[in-house]
Amino acid sequence: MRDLDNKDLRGRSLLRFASPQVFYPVAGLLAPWFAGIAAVLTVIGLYIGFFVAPTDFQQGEVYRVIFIHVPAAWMSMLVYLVMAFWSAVGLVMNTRLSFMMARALAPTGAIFCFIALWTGALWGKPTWGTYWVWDARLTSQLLLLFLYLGYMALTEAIEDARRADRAGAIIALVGAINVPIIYFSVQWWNTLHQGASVSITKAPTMATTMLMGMLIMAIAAWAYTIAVAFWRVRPIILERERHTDWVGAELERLGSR
Amino acid sequence: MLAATDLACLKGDRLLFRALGLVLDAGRMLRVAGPNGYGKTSLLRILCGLSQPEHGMVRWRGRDIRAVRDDFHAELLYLGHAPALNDLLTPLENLRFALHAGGDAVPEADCVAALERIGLGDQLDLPARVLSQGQRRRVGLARLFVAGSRPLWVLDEPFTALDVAAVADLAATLEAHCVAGGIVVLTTHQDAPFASAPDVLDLAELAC
Amino acid sequence: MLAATDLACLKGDRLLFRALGLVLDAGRMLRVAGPNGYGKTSLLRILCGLSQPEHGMVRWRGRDIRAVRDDFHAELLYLGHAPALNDLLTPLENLRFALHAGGDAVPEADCVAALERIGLGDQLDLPARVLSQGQRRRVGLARLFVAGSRPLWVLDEPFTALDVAAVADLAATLEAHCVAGGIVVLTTHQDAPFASAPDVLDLAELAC
Amino acid sequence: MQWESWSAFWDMGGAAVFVWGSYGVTAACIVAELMLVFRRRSETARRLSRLRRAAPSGRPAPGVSEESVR
Amino acid sequence: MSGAGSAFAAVLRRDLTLAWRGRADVLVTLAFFVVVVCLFPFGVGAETNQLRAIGPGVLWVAALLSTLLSLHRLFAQDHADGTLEQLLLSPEPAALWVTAKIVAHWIVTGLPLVVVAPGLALLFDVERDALGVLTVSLALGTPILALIGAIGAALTLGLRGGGVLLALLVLPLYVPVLIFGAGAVDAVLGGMGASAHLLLLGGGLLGAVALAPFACAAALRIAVE
Amino acid sequence: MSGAGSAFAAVLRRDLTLAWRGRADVLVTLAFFVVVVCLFPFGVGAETNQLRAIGPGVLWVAALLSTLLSLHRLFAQDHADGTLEQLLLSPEPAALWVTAKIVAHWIVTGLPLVVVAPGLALLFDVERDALGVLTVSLALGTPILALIGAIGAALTLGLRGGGVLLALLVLPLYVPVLIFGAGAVDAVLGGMGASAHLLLLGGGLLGAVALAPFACAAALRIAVE
Ligand code: HEM
Ligand SMILES: Nc1ncnc2c1ncn2[C@@H]1O[C@H](COP(=O)(O)OP(=O)(O)OP(=O)(O)O)[C@@H](O)[C@H]1O
Ligand SMILES: Nc1ncnc2c1ncn2[C@@H]1O[C@H](COP(=O)(O)OP(=O)(O)OP(=O)(O)O)[C@@H](O)[C@H]1O
Ligand SMILES: [Mg+2]
Ligand SMILES: [Mg+2]
Repeated sequence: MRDLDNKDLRGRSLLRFASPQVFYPVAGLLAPWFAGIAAVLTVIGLYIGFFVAPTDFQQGEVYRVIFIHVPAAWMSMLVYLVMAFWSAVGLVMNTRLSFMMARALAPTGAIFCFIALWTGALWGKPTWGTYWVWDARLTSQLLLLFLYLGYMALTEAIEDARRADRAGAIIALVGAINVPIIYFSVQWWNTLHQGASVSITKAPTMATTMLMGMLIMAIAAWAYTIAVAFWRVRPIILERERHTDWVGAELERLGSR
Repeated sequence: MLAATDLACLKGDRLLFRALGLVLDAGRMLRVAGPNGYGKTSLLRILCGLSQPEHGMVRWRGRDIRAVRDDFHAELLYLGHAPALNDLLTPLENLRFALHAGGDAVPEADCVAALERIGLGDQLDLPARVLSQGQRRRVGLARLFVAGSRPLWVLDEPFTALDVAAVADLAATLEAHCVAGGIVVLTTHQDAPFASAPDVLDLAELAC
Repeated sequence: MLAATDLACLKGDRLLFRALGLVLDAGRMLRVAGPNGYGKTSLLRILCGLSQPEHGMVRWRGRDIRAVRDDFHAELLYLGHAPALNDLLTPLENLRFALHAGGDAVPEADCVAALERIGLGDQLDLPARVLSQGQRRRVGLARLFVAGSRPLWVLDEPFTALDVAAVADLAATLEAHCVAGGIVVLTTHQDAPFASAPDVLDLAELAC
Repeated sequence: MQWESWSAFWDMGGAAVFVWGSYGVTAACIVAELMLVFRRRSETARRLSRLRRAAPSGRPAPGVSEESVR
Repeated sequence: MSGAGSAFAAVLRRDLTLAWRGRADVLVTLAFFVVVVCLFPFGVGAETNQLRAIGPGVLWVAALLSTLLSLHRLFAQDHADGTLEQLLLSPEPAALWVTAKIVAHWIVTGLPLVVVAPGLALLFDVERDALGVLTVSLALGTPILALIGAIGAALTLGLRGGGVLLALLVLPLYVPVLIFGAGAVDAVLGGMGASAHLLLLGGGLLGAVALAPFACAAALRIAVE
Repeated sequence: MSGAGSAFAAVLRRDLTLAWRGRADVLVTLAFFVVVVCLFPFGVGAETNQLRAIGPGVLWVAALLSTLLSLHRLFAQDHADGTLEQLLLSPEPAALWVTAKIVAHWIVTGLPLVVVAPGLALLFDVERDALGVLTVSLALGTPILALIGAIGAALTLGLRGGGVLLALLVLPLYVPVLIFGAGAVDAVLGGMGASAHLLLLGGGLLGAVALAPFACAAALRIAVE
């Protein structure tokens, strides 16, 4: 069985990276760099957020939650789309690595989703006077969390990895079709009693520093997601390819360290 | 007509077999042998296309079965461990459904004849729930007596729970099918009373 | 010790047997024979007290089993068609549970030994769901190798799905149990390799 | 610089609970995630090496030829 | 061979026979619906105004829950006894007989709800004008629920805790249906006309009919592997 | 023989192991509870005052439904694989291990609900004072639900459509629990103190513990015959 590696993926094309064997070391190499970028940008972003950006004249200091709230919310939506993308690629092209990527991304997406909800709830208390309202945006974020949890619960519940991959891919795609539907339906449902809408406007200079901080934090979140996904996909690859020779060699290398 | 090349089957951490190849032409009967847990059922399911091998390929009339799935299935009859019996339906209804759903439109009279042939004449109107173990198996096997048009039979332990007379009858039927140009792949731990011993593929020899 | 008098079993409209009597003393083995659907399973379940006969009575050590249910069950080991296996638990956990729930406190080591004895040494840590058909049956049969204290074994087709080696081993175990003064009641359609043929109760002769 | 003193910084204009509650939980989530990721990595390596040692390289394929079954 | 459609007809006929044979089943999904609806006043108190306000919503939620509850049986039996395996070995397209199963399921569990819903709405003192829209919205919405739910049922087939895992998977997907369905009734009560909501539900139904059977068939192939 | 109690311990340990093994299960009943609660606002609209009024009732109804939903699995697996037969052939009193099964089931499905309920109540903006009573009422009420439900589960075992037939059987019995449970919270909110309600729930629990296991054991004997 050691000799069951797919020989047909040895070509020089880009598809080469779709081979777990090729991708494994690449991921190991790149992950620390992305982690480093994430760390540096977070420090810069937080510095801007706490020490450069001014106090908001309406909300006071609470608004500083924005520097994690918004990047987390963006990331949570983006990650789901990326997962769905990889799932589709996996189903259509039958590449094992894409399923693995999708599964490696899911927990991070769910965590960002939770962070967005949590920070939003804490932000809501001083600004709206309550932790939760059934506002359209909040609600669709909550449903997104359920989609993530459903995906993870399903893939965990199926023990055979290949089955789990494909089943997860189906639910990720069905969910992705539904995300926009959910978003608009929720908005429609709750336009009448839209909760307090908050404007964060002040002098333009301040808006720019704030925007800067937010964007830098958003990029940091991107880099963090990529790093963690790479780190997480590596053991998954080992697990799946454990019968091949190269994994044997890799395990010996890990063991001797 | 049925050929498998270089099959490998991995279950969890256990590699059941690898580099398994076989070629079966019209008129052959193959008995897959081996102790419990050596992968007979797993092999049969791979041959039917119900599960995917870790490596290798199954061909029917020279074409990959994944590519010609529907055509292949139109020529295949698989009976597994589970009898595919609904407990609320009668044997007759169960058989008729199995045939129609498989795309064979068989007249009612033929279904009744097949069931009577296999010894369920008295149980035609009972719900399958109350049948005895052996009677349940027989309902599934009744398909062998109507689906004459399908050349490839894949049977997982067809003799289980049958009484002595039924075992002999079934063995004769399988041999007749091969004589008529069909192919039979089966597993069994019992010594079935075949007139001429079938080919044997012993998984114990292949085990990794 | 086990005696049945004048048993009758009615299923729906069908009277399977009547006026069935039997007496089994220590050291006897009884094979209940008969074609499919003649009431072997039904008889066994009546003997265990799992279902009630239409007529007649079963006695254990001279007392009606309905009156001394708990004492009777403490001396009885019944293995039916269903293997009493939870798919999520490992064979070891399944066996330990079956023993403890039955009131036998058996040390872990004995359970492991029994499972290794019956050929599941490599499957101790797998969930039962992934076991092969024969391996599933073996988990249930492993109880025979620990519950030495129970004199009465009632086994419904214990040889089903077992490979040839396991069948021979099991047959030897059953005979050893009888030699040690136990009682075995079993059904089977296969020719089991017993050294001395057991008593036979043929339901075909009794059929109404 | 926005803050008169460190205590003012920690007080966040009275919204300390909310701001630090957000940042704290976020940090906790990230730390927990990283810990889980790395633990999973070492566990996988250990488990797989154990498996490989238990079942060293399989016998060479017995090479069932097509004829052996025909 | 009798051409495509033989499997569709065979499955549809069989599933309806089965429902009829296990007659209690039909009554019982319905009964669940009725009981859930009747339970609410006990939970939230029996004030008429409040009940009238929440009436259509409660009916819709109850319809959704009873659809959900009956779903795990859609493929479970066939999976356990090996019928599913046989169906997947049929030469006919899987999406076809999957559709037949869903249609049969809806006829047995969805249709009765649609029929009794107006009656129950009267218990909550919902206005007469809204009853028609309530019925139409349920008639359009419950098939969508069945179609989406079938995907979930196929995905969770044979998994322990499947019944409730199923709930987790499909409930987020059910929310839009619920919003438009209950929204349609509210819109009528608010004097706005429900045609937009109903059109959206109709569109959703078409989309679900077109896509769900394929997703479901793919999921079933995975489940038996 | 290790004396009475061996079966109790064995069953309890096994069922908890099983729950842990199928870990998703524990989370997933909980998830169902959460999802049902969150669904309500979509059905009835998101007006804060209205939600606050129906909040405790909705939580109780949701707890009841998720208990119900998880119940059909209480004996089903053991029945299908023959374990139940073996347990009934055990020389130890059946009521004993039946109790063990119910206790394990409540620990796995009921306890988590009790723990998260206060958090969910916040989504409905329920007042702080009422949270404690809500939790206590659920802690007393959900075991009653499990005990009564177990009888239903045993009675409907192996029947087609059992899951929903079960619902039909036990829901009427659940109504009093629901009334006192939700009533306790309302009483606090109305400033009346909830001790009377809670005492009644406690009495109900004692009664159920004393009687249900025997009924359940008898029903199981019938089911396997
Ligand atoms: C649990 C509560 C909350 C959740 C789930 C939540 C969710 C989200 C999401 C998903 C986004 C990104 C949407 C987009 O870019 O289109 C977002 C952005 C934002 N949220 Fe929240 N939010 C919550 C509470 C709050 C609160 C209380 C405030 C302020 C009072 C707030 C202020 C903002 C702002 C200013 C943005 C950026 C707007 C933009 O980029 O368009 N959020 N939130
Ligand atoms: N996840 C897993 N890890 C290790 N071994 C596994 C796993 N899943 C299945 N197996 C093993 O794979 C084998 C499957 O065998 P299969 O059912 O094909 O056997 P079989 O030859 O049909 O046996 P039987 O004669 O008992 O029916 C069993 O030995 C089983 O223990
Ligand atoms: N309601 C009913 N009406 C008529 N016959 C029935 C009814 N219920 C059961 N039977 C018959 O009773 C018999 C039950 O047989 P039982 O299961 O005891 O047979 P068995 O000897 O164990 O057979 P096998 O060898 O197949 O296991 C079957 O022939 C069945 O058809
Ligand atoms: Mg097998
Ligand atoms: Mg029998």
